[in-house]
Amino acid sequence: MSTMTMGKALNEGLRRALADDPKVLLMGEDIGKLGGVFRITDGLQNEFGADRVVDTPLAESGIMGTAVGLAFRGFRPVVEIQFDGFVYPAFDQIVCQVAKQHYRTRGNVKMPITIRIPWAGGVGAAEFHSESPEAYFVHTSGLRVIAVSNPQDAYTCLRQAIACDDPVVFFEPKRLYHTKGDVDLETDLADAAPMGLARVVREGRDVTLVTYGAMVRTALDAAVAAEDEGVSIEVIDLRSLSPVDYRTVSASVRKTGRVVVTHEAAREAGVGAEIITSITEQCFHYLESAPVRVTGHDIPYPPAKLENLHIPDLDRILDGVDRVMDHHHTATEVRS
Amino acid sequence: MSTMTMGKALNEGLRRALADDPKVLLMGEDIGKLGGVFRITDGLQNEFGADRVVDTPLAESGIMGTAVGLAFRGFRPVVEIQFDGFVYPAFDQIVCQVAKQHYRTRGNVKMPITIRIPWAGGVGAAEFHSESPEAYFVHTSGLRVIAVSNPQDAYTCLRQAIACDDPVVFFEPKRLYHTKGDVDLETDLADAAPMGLARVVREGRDVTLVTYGAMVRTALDAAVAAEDEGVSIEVIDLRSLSPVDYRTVSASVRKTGRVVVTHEAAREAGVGAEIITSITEQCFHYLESAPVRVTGHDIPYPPAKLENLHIPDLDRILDGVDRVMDHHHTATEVRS
Amino acid sequence: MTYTQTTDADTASDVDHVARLIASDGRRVNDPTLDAFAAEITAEELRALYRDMMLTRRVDIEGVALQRQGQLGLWAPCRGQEAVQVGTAHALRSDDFVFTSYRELGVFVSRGAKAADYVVSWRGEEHSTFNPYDLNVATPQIIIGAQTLHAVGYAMGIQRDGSDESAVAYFGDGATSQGDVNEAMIFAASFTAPVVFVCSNNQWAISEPVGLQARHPLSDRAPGFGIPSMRVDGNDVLGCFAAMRWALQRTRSGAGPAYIEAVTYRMGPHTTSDDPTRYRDSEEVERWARRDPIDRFESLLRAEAVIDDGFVASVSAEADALAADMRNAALHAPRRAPLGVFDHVYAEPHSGLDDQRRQFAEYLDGFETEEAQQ
Amino acid sequence: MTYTQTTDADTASDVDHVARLIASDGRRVNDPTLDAFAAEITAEELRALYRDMMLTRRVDIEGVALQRQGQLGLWAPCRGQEAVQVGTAHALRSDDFVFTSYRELGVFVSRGAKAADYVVSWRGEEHSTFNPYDLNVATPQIIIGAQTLHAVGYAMGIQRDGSDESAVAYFGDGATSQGDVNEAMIFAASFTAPVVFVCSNNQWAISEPVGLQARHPLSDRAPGFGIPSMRVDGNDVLGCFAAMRWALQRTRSGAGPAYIEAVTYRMGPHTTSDDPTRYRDSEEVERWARRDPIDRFESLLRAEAVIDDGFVASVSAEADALAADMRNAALHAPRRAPLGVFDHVYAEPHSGLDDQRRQFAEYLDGFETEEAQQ
Ligand SMILES: Cc1ncc(C[n+]2csc(CCOP(=O)(O)OP(=O)(O)O)c2C)c(N)n1
Ligand SMILES: Cc1ncc(C[n+]2csc(CCOP(=O)(O)OP(=O)(O)O)c2C)c(N)n1
Ligand SMILES: [Mg+2]
Ligand SMILES: [Mg+2]
Repeated sequence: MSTMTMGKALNEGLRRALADDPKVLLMGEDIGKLGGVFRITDGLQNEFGADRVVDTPLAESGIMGTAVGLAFRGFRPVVEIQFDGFVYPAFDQIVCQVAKQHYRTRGNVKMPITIRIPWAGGVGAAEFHSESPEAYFVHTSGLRVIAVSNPQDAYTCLRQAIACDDPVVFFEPKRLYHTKGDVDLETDLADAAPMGLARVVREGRDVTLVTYGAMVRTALDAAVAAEDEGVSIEVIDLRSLSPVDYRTVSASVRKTGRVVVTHEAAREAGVGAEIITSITEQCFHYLESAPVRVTGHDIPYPPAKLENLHIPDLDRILDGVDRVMDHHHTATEVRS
Repeated sequence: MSTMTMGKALNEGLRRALADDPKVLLMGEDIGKLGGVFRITDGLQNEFGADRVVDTPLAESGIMGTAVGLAFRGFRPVVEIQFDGFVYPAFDQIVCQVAKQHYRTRGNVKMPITIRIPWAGGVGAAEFHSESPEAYFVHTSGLRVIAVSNPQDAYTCLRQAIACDDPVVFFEPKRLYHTKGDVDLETDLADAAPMGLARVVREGRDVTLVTYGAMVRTALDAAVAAEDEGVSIEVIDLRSLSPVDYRTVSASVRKTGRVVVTHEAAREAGVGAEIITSITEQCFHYLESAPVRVTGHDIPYPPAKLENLHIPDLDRILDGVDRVMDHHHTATEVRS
Repeated sequence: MTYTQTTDADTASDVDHVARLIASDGRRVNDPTLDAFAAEITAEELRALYRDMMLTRRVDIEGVALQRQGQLGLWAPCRGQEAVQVGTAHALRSDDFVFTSYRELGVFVSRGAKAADYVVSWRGEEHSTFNPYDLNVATPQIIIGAQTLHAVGYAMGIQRDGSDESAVAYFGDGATSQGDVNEAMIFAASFTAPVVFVCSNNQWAISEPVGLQARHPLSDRAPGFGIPSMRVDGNDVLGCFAAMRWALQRTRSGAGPAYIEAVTYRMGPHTTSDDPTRYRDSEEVERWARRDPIDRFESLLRAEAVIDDGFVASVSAEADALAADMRNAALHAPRRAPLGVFDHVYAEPHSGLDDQRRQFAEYLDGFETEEAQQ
Repeated sequence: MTYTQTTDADTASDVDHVARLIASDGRRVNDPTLDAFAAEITAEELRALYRDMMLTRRVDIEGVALQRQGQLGLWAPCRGQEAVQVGTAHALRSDDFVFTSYRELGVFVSRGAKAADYVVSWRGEEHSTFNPYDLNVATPQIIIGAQTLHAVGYAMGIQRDGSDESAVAYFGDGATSQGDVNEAMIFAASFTAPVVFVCSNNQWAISEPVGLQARHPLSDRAPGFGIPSMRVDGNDVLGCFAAMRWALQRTRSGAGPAYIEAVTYRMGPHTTSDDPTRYRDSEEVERWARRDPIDRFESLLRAEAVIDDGFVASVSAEADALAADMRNAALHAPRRAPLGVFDHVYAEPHSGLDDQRRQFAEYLDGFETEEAQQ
C-alpha cells in the first residue's frame, strides 16, 4: 500500500499491463516523449520502446481504426484520447467498428481495446476541453463504460479494463489526476472487486445519492453537510456506467426510498435518466418521492469562468436532496 | 388536401422550400440524378440545378463541415445522410460545430441546417442500414430533434425545420416512406402546429403510450387490441424528441396514471429513459405503477431476418401494457 | 523523394493511361514495370486465375437470381470486376490478411470461401458466416472506407510480430473521399506499415461518377503521402496479379505500403436495389462490355493453349455446382434461435444484457405457454 | 494535369527547399514565381506588414505574461510565426472570409481585432468576444482541422452568390493528418471552390515532429488532389504575402483552390501549459532564432530605407499601448451574468431549456433570499 496521485496510479497501471502482457500497447497523440499532456504515460516509451508506446499522427479516427486492426491481429491496444472533446472524430470507428465487431463476427474477432479519456471539467480549461460524453457510449451496445473516482479504482479498473476481452471506454476525471490516495499495487486483480461493481462510499438511511467520477467527492461533501441538517445520505459511486450494478443501487434505494442522481454531463437523455428509469422500474413501490436529477445544464460547455454555474456543486446537490425529501415537491409538480 | 406517400410529401416539402427561399440548398450523396436512394429528392436537381441540389463527394464529415461553412455564408443547407448508420463520420462536425456554433459566437452565427436521416429498421435492410441513433442527438445540447410518423407531419415539420434558425436533426422512418396519407400542402406554415409539439393520436383513459416515428402505427394497433381487452390507451406521438412537449405528455399521464414508452432504439440511456425520468419528475404523485419501457434490446442491430425480435411489436407493447397495469409488477421487482 | 508509378492520365475517369499486360482483344502486351512480376507465372496458376474468375462470375449471376427470386435481401453485383479481385488475391499468400468492402466476391472465391458464405449474410440470417481467421479475410465492411484503417492497424501488428505477412485493404473509388481512407495512407506511410491499398475504380459510387470524387487520377494521391502507386488496367487479370506482386515486393521487403488503382467498371447496378438507367448511358456499359475481363483472358489462354474446350467445360460445370450449392445454402440457411440475437454482444458476462436476455426469454416462454393453453 | 509548385525537398521537415524573397540575413532574393506577385508592393504596405508583425509579437509577449500572472487560463504563443500570419492576411481583401485555428494571432491583428478580442476568451470569460461578420474571421477553431471544411463550404457559398471573394483556411502541420483536412481538399477540388489552404508547418504538433505526420513535404499532397501548391519560407513575410497573392489570383479567377505550405517554427511552447524541453533540443530553437521573421524583414526595410529609427520607435510605442489595452481588457473583463450561460444555445425559443433556465433562476433567487435572511 502506498500513497500516490490518481495520475501516478494510472501510470503504474499502464506500466504493469505493458510489463505483464506483450500484446498490450499504447497509442495516442503526444504519449511518447511528452508522456501525454497529463503525463499519464510518463516514462513508458523510454521503458517499453516506441513500438509499444506509439505516438500516432494527429487523427483520432486513424488511431481508433488502426487499434481495431491491431485487435484483429491479437493485440490489446490502449488508446489515449487527448481530451474528452476530441473523441468525436473517432466516433464512427468506436460505434460501428469497435462496439460491433465481436457481434458481427459471431465472437470470432475480439476487440479488447481500452479507450482512455481524460474527462470533464472543473480545471478551468479551454473550450472543448471539458466535455462529458459518457452517455453516448453508455447508449452504445457492445461497449463497457467505466468512470473512476480515486487512485485505487483508477489502478484496479484500468488493469481490469485492459484485461477485459470487450472494449472499454475508460473515463478519467481530469480534476482528480492530482488527488492522492492509498493504492495497493499488489492487489490480486482476480480477487479485486470487478470493475462492473458499484461501491457504497458512505452509508446512510434517508437518501441514496448516486454519482460517479469527480462528482463522488462533491457528493460526499454534500452528505457531510446534510448530516448536520439531520439528513443521512448514502453515497454510491457507480464506477461502471455500463453495465450499471443495479443490485447495489436498488438495494440502497429500497432502504432509503429516495434517490438523487448527480452528474456533470447535460441532463437530457443523460446517464441520470437511465439510472432513474431503471431504479423506478425496479423499486417503484419503495420510492417515497420523485427521484431527482442534479446535472449540468442542457447547454454547450460554458466558458471556464462560468463552469461553476454548470457543474453541480454542494449547494445544488443539497437543493436536490431538499427536493427529494419533499420539501418542495409540490412546487416542482406545479411548475411543469 | 391530397393523398400522397410520406416520400412524396417530403419531396414536395423540399421542392417548395427550394422554390420559396433561394438560400435553401440540398446536399448529399446521390441526391441529384438518382434522386436519392429513396427518391426523396427526385426531380429536384432537374428543377433547381446542380448548384442547389448538390451531389457531394462520398464523405459525411465533408458534407456536414461544408454545410457549416455554407451556413456561415447565410445559406440554409438541407443535408441528406444516406442511411442512419452513416451519420457517425459526421458526428464530430454535428456535435462540436453544428450544435455549438451559435453558442460560441454569442448568437452571431446561425446554423439553420436540417439534417435529414432515413431512419430505423423494419425494411429487411443490410447491416448498418437500420440504426436508431436519435438518443445521441437528443443528448447533444444545441440541436433540435424531430421524428415524423405520417405524410402531413413529414411535410409540415420538414418545412418548419428548414425555416428554423436552429439546426434540426430530422428523422424519417424508412418503413413509412411508402405509407400514404392526406396532406394539405397549402397549410400556412405559421398557423400549423409548431414542430415542437406532441400530438395525442388517440385518446384513452387507462394508460399513456408514448412513442414516435414508425412505432406510432404499432402503438395504435396495440391500443386497438387493448381496447378489446378493456384497456383504454392514450397514444402520444412525440414528433419532437428535443425539446419534448412535456405539457402534453404530463397532462395525459396525470389523467391515466400509467405510462409505457416504446421505441425501437436500444434501451440503455435511450430516449425512453429521458421521457420516463421527466414524467416521473413531473407526475410522480399521479403515477399508479412503475413506468414501463418497451424498446429494442441493448444489442447491435441484428441480422435482418431477426429484426422482428428486436423491434417492439404489438405483443411486446401489450406485454408492457400488462406490466404497467400491475399484472406482473411483483415479478419485475423480485427479479432485479 | 516521392516514388510514383502513375501515368499521365489527366482525369480520374481515364481508362487509357494504365499499365497492362493483356489488351482488351486478348493480346499479350508489355509493360516495363509489370512484365517482371508476371514473368514466372505457371500455366497452372493461369488456369487457377481463369477458374476463379469464372466461379466469381457464376456466383454473382446466381446471387442476382436468388435476390430477384426473393431469397436474398440484397446483392451487390461484382460483374466486370473479376479481374482485379481475383488477380490481386491470387498474388497473396494465405497468411496475408485481407480487409474488403461488400463487393469483393472474387477475393472470397480466391480465398476458398464456402457456398454459404456468399449468401447467408445477404439473406439477412447472419452478419457473417465465416471465421475471419479461417480465411484470413475480415467480415466485409459496409461503412465506406473504415476497413482501410483496420488493414493499416493489422499491418502495424505484423511489424510488431516481426513477420513478413502483408495486410490488404480493398475499397472503391467513392471510398477515396472518406477521411478514413486518407488517414489510412498517412498512418501507413508514417509507420512504414506492410499494407497494400487496392482501389477498385469502377467509375461509379452508386450514381456518382468518379469525376465527382476526384479531378485527377486517384492513384496520383498516394505519392503525395509518400506511398508509391500504380495505375493498372483492372480488367486485365494478369496486370492486376503483377501489380499486386509489385506491391507485395515492397511490403515484404520492409519498404512500407503500396497503392494500386485498378481501373475497371461496375457492369451491373450498384446493388439489386439500384436503377442505373437513371444516371448512366447504356452506351457506356456497352463500351465496357467489350473490355470484359474474362473474355480477354480466355482469348489469351486459348491462344497460348493454356486452356482448351475441355477445361472451360469443366470449369463451367464446377461453377454450376457451386451455384447449386449456393442456392441450396440460401434456401436451407438455418434460422438463428430467437435468443441468438443476444449472443456475442460481449465476450464476457454483462449484467445488464444478461438480465435483458433472461427477461426476454421469460417473455417468449410466457408466449409459448399461452399458445399451448389455447 | 497536376500543376504543382513544390520543390524537391524530400522530407516533411525540410527548411531549405522553399520559395522565398527575403533570405534569413535580410537580403532580397529572387523567386521565379513569387517575384511577380511582390512587384507592385508599396512602401506603405511594407511598413504596414512590419507594424502588424511587431504588434503581433508584442501582443503575444503580453499574452504569455498575463497567463503567467494568472490573468489568463491559457495562451498559445505564436512567436516565430508572425510572417506567415501577417504576410498572408495582408494579401486579403476585407471581404474575404477567414477560418483560423487558435494560434493565428497575426491574422487577427491584421484584420483589426480589438484588444479585448485577444484576451477575454483565453481568460475563459467568453468563447468569443467579436462578431465574426465584423472582422470576416470565424471564431478560432479548437477542433483540429474542422475549420478547413467550413472554409470550403463558405467558398461554395461565394460561388453560389456569384461573387469574387475568397475563403481562407489556416491550419497547422499536425492538422494535415485529420480526415477533415483531406476531405476539405477533395471537396474544394471537386467544386472548384475559391478557397486558399494555408498550412503553417511550424515543425511541431505539441510534441510530435512533422516527420511523424508526413514522410514527404506536406505541400506535395495537394497536387494529388488536383490543387496546385506552393511551399514558401514561412519566416519571410514578403514571400508569404506574394504566395498568398499567387493563390488569390487563382481563386478570384475561378480556377479553384490553392494550397500554401509555409515552413516556419513555433518558437515557444505549444501553449503555456506545455514544457517543450521534454521533447526538443534548445539547439534547434536557437537555430530558428537566427531565422527570425521580424529581424530579417527589419534589416531589409532599413537597408532599403523604407523604415527608420523613428518609425520603429513609433511602432514600438503603438505596440506597448496595445499591450496595455490588452492587459486592461483582461483585468476588467466583464463577467457574464450567471443566467448568461443559457444565452444563445438556441436562436429560437426551446421549451426544455427555457424551463431549465427558469428553474435555475428560481434556484439562484432562493439562494439570494436565504443569504439575505442570514
Ligand atoms: C460511411 C458510408 N456512407 C455512405 C454509404 C452508402 N454507400 C454504400 S456503397 C456507396 C458507394 C460506394 O462507392 P465505391 O466506394 O466506389 O464502391 P463501389 O460500390 O463502386 O464498389 C455508398 C455511398 C456507406 N455504406 N457508408
Ligand atoms: C480533434 C483534436 N484532436 C486533438 C487536439 C489536441 N491538440 C490541440 S493542438 C494539437 C497539435 C496541433 O498541431 P498543429 O496542427 O501542427 O498546430 P500548431 O499547434 O503547431 O499550431 C493537438 C493534438 C485537438 N485540439 N483537436
Ligand atoms: Mg465505385
Ligand atoms: Mg504545428
